[in-house]
This record gives sequence, C-alpha cells and structure tokens, in this order.
Amino acid sequence: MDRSLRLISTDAIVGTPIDALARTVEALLVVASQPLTVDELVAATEDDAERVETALGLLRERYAEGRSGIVLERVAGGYALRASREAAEACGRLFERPVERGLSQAALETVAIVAYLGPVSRPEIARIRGVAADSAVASLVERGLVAEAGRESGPGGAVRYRVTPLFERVFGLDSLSELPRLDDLGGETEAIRERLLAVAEARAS
Amino acid sequence: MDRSLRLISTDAIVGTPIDALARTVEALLVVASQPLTVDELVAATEDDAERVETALGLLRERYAEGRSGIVLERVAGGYALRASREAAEACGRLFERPVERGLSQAALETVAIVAYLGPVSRPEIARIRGVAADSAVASLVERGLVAEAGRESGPGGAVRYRVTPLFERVFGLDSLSELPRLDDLGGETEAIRERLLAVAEARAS
Amino acid sequence: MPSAVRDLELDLDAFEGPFDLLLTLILKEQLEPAEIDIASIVVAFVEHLTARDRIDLDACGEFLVLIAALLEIKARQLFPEEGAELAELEPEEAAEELARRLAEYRRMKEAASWLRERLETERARYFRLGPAPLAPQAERRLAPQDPAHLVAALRGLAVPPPKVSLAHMALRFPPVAQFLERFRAVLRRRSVFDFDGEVAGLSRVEQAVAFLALLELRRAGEVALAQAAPFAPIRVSRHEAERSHAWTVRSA
Repeated sequence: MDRSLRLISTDAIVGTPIDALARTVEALLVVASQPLTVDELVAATEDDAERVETALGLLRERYAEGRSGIVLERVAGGYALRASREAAEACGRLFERPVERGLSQAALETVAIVAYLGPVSRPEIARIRGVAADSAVASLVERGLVAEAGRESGPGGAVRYRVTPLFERVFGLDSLSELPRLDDLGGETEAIRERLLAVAEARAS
Repeated sequence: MDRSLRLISTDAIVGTPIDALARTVEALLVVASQPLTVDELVAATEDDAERVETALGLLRERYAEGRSGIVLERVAGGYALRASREAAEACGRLFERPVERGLSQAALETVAIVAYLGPVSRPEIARIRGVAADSAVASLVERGLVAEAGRESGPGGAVRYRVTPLFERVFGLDSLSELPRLDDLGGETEAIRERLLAVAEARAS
Repeated sequence: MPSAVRDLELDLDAFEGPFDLLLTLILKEQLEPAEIDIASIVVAFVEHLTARDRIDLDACGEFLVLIAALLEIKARQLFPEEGAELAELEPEEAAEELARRLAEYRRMKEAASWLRERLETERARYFRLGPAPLAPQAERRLAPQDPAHLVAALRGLAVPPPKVSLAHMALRFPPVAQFLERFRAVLRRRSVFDFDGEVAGLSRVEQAVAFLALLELRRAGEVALAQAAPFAPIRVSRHEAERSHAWTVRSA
C-alpha cells in the first residue's frame, strides 16, 4: 500500500498538515450539539474524506477513554465528544436536579388511576379524567413512576400502564396491597372503575 | 509559603492526583451547556477550590489558542470550551453564529441600556431611547441575550430585564465590569457640541 | 404653493416619504408616534436648511409648530403618567431633566456602537449552543409522597358534577340605542353632565352599555369628553360643532 506516499501527495494539494486538520475537526466537534458525520466534516473543512478519517483516527487516540476526560465516540450518526466514564459521577452531580416536592394535580390523578385500576390504557385514563392523558402519562413514564404493561386484548389494542417499584418506594408502600382502601367508592377495582366512569359521563353531558 | 506541602497533604486526603482532577474538569466542561464557575466545578468534583484552580491552569495551557482546536476560556464569570479562532471559517460553514443575523440599531441600543443599567424595565428603556422598546426587547429575549429579572417593587410593577450569560459569551466578556466606562465613550458628545457652537458662531458673525 | 416643510423628504426606520404624509398617517392613527424618531426629522430639516443660502423664516416657524405638536403627541403616548410629572417642574428644571436624558441616550448610543465593534472583532467566536450530544440526562427525583394524596385525587374524580347554573342565560343587555337617546335628551337640556352621576343606581351591565353609548357619541363627534385623572368623574359636554345630520344607529 502506498499510504505514506498518498498522504504526502494529498498534503501537497490541500496544503493543510494533518494535525491542523485534526485541530479543525476537534473544534467542529466541540461546537456541535449533534454527532457529526464524516460527510459534514468534509464539507466544513473543505478537505477530503480520507484525510478527515485520518484526522479522526488521531483524535480517537488523543481523546481515548482513560487518557482524557474528553472522549471522542463513534456513534450511530457519526462522531461526538462525550465525558469519560471516569468522570461519570462528577457529571451526575453536575446534572443533578434539586428534589421535587410534589406532583401536579394532573400527574397525581393519573398515577392514582393507574395505581388503583391498573393496568389501564391512556384512552381509559382520559375517559375518567375528562381530558387527554398523553402528556401526564408521558411525564410519569419519564419519571419512572409508571411503565408499559402489554396491550389491551384484540387487534390494535391500546398500550396499558401499571405503576413501578419506584412508585411504591416514593409512596412508602411495600406493595400495592398496602394502598389505602376506597370503600366509599365501592372497594373493589371493578366497582371503583364503574363509579368513576359513571361520574365522568355525567360530567361530560 | 507551604504550597508544596499543602498540595501533598490535600492530595493525601482527597486521594486524586491533580491530572486526574484535570481530566474530570475537562469532562464536566465538555458536557456543560453554560460556562461553569469554580464553585460549580468544586461541587461537582467534590474537591477543593485551590486544586480545581490548579487543574484549570493546566487545562488552559493544554487548550490554548494556537495549540488546540478546542480552547478553554474564562467567560461570563466561569470557564467554557469553544472552537479556536483558527477553525472559525470551517465552523461558519456548518454552524450559525449565536447572533448570526446582525442586530438592528434599536436592538443594540436596547441591549446596551440593559447591560449598563440593568435590571431595567421596558418603560425605563423607552424613556431613555425615546421610542417604544417592546419589539426590541422581545427580539433580544428571543435571541437569549436578555432575560426577565423580577418586577419593579410595588403592586403591578413592570417586568425588569437583565443581560444573560449568553450575552457575555457572544461579546466575549468575562463580566459586565469589562464593558468600557460610559465616561470614556462620551468623546463624540463633545465633538457634536463643538460643531454646534461653531455653526452658531458662523451665523452670528 | 410648495412648502419647504411639508415636502421635506424623510427616510426613517419606520417611515419613508414626505413630512406631510407622515403627519397625515399619524393623525389618522395609521402610524404609531412612538415608533417615529423625531430627532432624525429635526436633523433632516436642519440639513435641508443648510443646503440653502438664506434662512426661510416661514418654513422654520411652520416646522417648529408641527414638530412641537408631533413631540407632544408622542410624549403623551409614551409617558401618559409622566406628563403630569414633568408639568410640575419649573421650565429650567424640565430643561435640565431633558438635557440629562439626552446625554444619557447619547452615552447609550456610544455603548451600542462599542458593542457593534466588539461583535465584529469577536466574529471568530464559535461555541456550542444547547446541550452536548451525549450529555447525561438530568434525573428528576421526587420527594417521598403520601398515599393519602392518591385517595384524595380519586375521590375528587368521583364527585358528581354540580348542576349547571343557567342564571347567566337570563342576563339581558339593554340596547345601546336606549342610552344614545337618553344622553341626547340630557344634552338638549344641559350643555354639560357628569357620566357617573347619570348612570348611578343602574346595574353594572347597564352601566357598561351606557359607556359604550358614550363612546359611540364621542366617535360621531356629538359630544366631548374630559376626565381630570384616571378614575375621576367623566364630564360629558355638547360638542361645539354639533353635527346636524342625525345619528343613525349602526350598531346596538
């Protein structure tokens, strides 16, 4: 392979030493908020793909796990800089959010329905609450209080949700059987469901 | 000064060599979305301020303009990574500059007032500029250069505005105290007054 | 006859064209006075004057009157509450205050041009806007919660809805025309009356409709309105140039 020869000749045409190209590539990567593809790097540097790959190779050595706190990672969409694993704990502290004190009314109603009637689907939650449940469910899933639990039977059945072990921990319950009883609403799951749906219908009419 | 002694003893307590701390600091800087203050770095690394400053010193040498495509700079009261000036052209092909579309004269005057006199309310800005400030303020807020900062005291007080860390970053200021003193900017006022006087004298003669 | 003032060509941020068109648009409320940079108009006029050999005193006088009127309109719109404040100052104090503000604005213009230059010298500054591509996700952690809140939320959903009140359906709006006639009748007897006194004792809805009628009369030029201060009594007087052609009810 005439690799060294080719490198020299390309250098002569483009006029940028490979380490200067590598500096430009690392500069592009530190500004990017998305992984950059080789094509994008080629377009931005106005250099050729092979030389850009060579520069990326140099940078992968310099920004390697264990050697540097900044790590160059090859991901699905291209290349991106990330924090080293060694620094994961410190990064976790940087991104820690203060503890939230409570849940919004919408979230509380939704998680209560899922806890007592689950597994339930979003359409059913929406029917009981009288408003679309999409964002409330999504935020509960994101917080890890609620998770998917299969689909309703039949073709195209809606996804159903149940509460998670994190929910039990946050509400101080050893299991769902410790949920306070709702005898005034009928006590049993089916009775509570019918009662809530009946009220929702009255509200809608 | 017992600096070396102190360094060794701190090392012994914390147990992290200074280069490992520097790696953690660079990792934090590469994932942060805003400049990080020494205090924030101290909290995230759980190390002490003096050692964090030492690590930052090492990193400023490694990530210096001309030596690296990634540059560590002191800006907006903290530390942040940016692309080297050398790579500006390549960056320009791939990214928009934070204030790509030129700021209008109205926007520049408004942001100057907010930077020098902030927090200020829209009525105060209008009073100084002699024209309504609503659209200029709205465009600055949209660009992220200006943000709300509470209200004037008293019921129904007007919203007040201040400049953001992004403003300092875009203009390359470590803090607002780096803005030139207004007295030093008054040269043209004097020139105008003199010109007016000259015209008046010419008419009188 | 061509006028040096009214034909003055202007090129402002918010307007381009002759001065008299600008005035027309402002008087027709098609242009916001607050958006007009009056200093630029003055500069344009002074430049216009200096381009000539002799001073046109008539033009200067006309210009002064027009620009003063424009300034007053703009000032009233910009600082409705401040007009009174400045009016309380002695002329020297007011002039001093005005000079202070002009100087402050001049300094801010200087600061703005410094910022413009700075933006130019910092052109090469590129940094990331927004989160890093592979940054860790911020974790949202919840404080311990009380299961009783779940119970309260479900009980809230199980409360039957209250009977819908239809009371507002009975709300009747009296026709505006009724108040138009009433106010006209009052004005035939007296040249001035006090709005608040006239509608005292009426329901809030009736008062609101009466106020609409008042605005209609004002719009048609049948009455003049005066109010000393916000929330002060509104004085209604017969408009001097009362229009003879009868007002026909267009709305209501």
